[in-house]
Amino acid sequence: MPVSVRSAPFEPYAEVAAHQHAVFGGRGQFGATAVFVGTMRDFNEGDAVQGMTLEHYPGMTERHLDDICATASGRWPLLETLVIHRVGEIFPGEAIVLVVVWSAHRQAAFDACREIMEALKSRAPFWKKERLATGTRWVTGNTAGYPASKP
Amino acid sequence: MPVSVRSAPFEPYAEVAAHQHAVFGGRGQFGATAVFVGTMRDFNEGDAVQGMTLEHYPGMTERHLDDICATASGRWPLLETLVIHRVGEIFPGEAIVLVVVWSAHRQAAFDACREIMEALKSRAPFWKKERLATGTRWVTGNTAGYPASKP
Amino acid sequence: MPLITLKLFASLAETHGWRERQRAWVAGIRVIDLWCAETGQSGLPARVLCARNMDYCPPETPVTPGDEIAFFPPVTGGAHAC
Amino acid sequence: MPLITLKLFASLAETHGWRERQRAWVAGIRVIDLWCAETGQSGLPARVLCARNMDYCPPETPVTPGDEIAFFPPVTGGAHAC
Repeated sequence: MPVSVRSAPFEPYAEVAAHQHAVFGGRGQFGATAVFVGTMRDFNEGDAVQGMTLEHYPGMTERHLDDICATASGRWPLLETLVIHRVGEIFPGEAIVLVVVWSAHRQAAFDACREIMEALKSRAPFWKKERLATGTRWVTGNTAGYPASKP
Repeated sequence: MPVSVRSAPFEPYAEVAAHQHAVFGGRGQFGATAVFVGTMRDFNEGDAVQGMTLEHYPGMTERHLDDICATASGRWPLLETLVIHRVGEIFPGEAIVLVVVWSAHRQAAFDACREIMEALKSRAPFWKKERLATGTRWVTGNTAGYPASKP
Repeated sequence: MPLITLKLFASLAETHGWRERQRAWVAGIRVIDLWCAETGQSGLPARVLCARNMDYCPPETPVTPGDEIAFFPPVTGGAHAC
Repeated sequence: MPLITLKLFASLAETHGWRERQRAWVAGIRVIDLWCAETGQSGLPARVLCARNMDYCPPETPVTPGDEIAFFPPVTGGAHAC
């Protein structure tokens, strides 16, 4: 159930494949894997964004990511979860967040992946600052999402 | 919006990364990617399964996968979809189905990925036959899932 | 002579021992009539689906010359029990 | 002398010009009192969150010796506008 906060770019799909191999080997009891990747876009609210700086609260961030995954594992029958979140200087096209859930069945995998992502956005201490041509600005709110259905 | 039916094993996460690079290059307008991978498990209904044979209806299968993706693209603002489905002789641990949706926002990506997967299971003409130690048997029904929320 | 193509898939192909055959088209014939003529049954079992030219169709659908008519069991795509 | 650690993050750190400092613990002090003492403000703005020992807490939470108290703006994790 690892979570990690990374200051260097990561390749999300290579991470998923490597983690799955490390945990399950060549086969296993998981039939369903749900993955979400959030990637830095090159525009926001009409302005071209050249890059972004993501700040976090070392220690508190990891603890809350752990809690979020543990809570999801308590609500749904999950076999494994993986969360990776970037911090530091980020450029358009780079992956910011990866959430992966392995389960026997697709319903639990879809629900838990979505719920972990929503909880991460609403509770994990990360703050974004955009770099525009005209200077920098803090991002002050999250875009709307909604949590998974109740199990 | 490609769909493909493959008779050889495929590595789902390498496919996602390669397709994303081919379509979007190093950056793009997608902020959200939702992925579902269905993998062959080594048990079902209490019996150890040694392998599986997936039959399809060439032509009709591809047409229905295309229709399912087109319908999802009409309901949600998607930037790209990718569906790959295995047929033929399949062994435990091998990927059977990959569904990927790229969108600007996570809500559309999650909803559309789930809906495509549910539609695929209920409408695309595939049939599974399990190989057990004691012989073979056709799988006669799908496990329960439920579609995405309405947009 | 106008032809139609018939196809069976999966357990239906195994049960009936064939996967594809061609038959002469007959005016007024419907999909259900083809099933009954080929299998000797008096109706379509509840768990048999049919398609005309690769689209799902009701058993009462009329058949036209050149049609491809398929019969198959309920579909079970996606991952194994996922 | 028992100490407490104070932290500010993101826009609050920039606005106030510091990220971390230590202060002597005073009996009966609450999280909100630390904010007011350090910033000269009379209350906690609506968009400022606080945490005690890395757990979110209400502003009225009592502070105990050795605590780490943090103030920060609403969180914005996940992808950029995804």
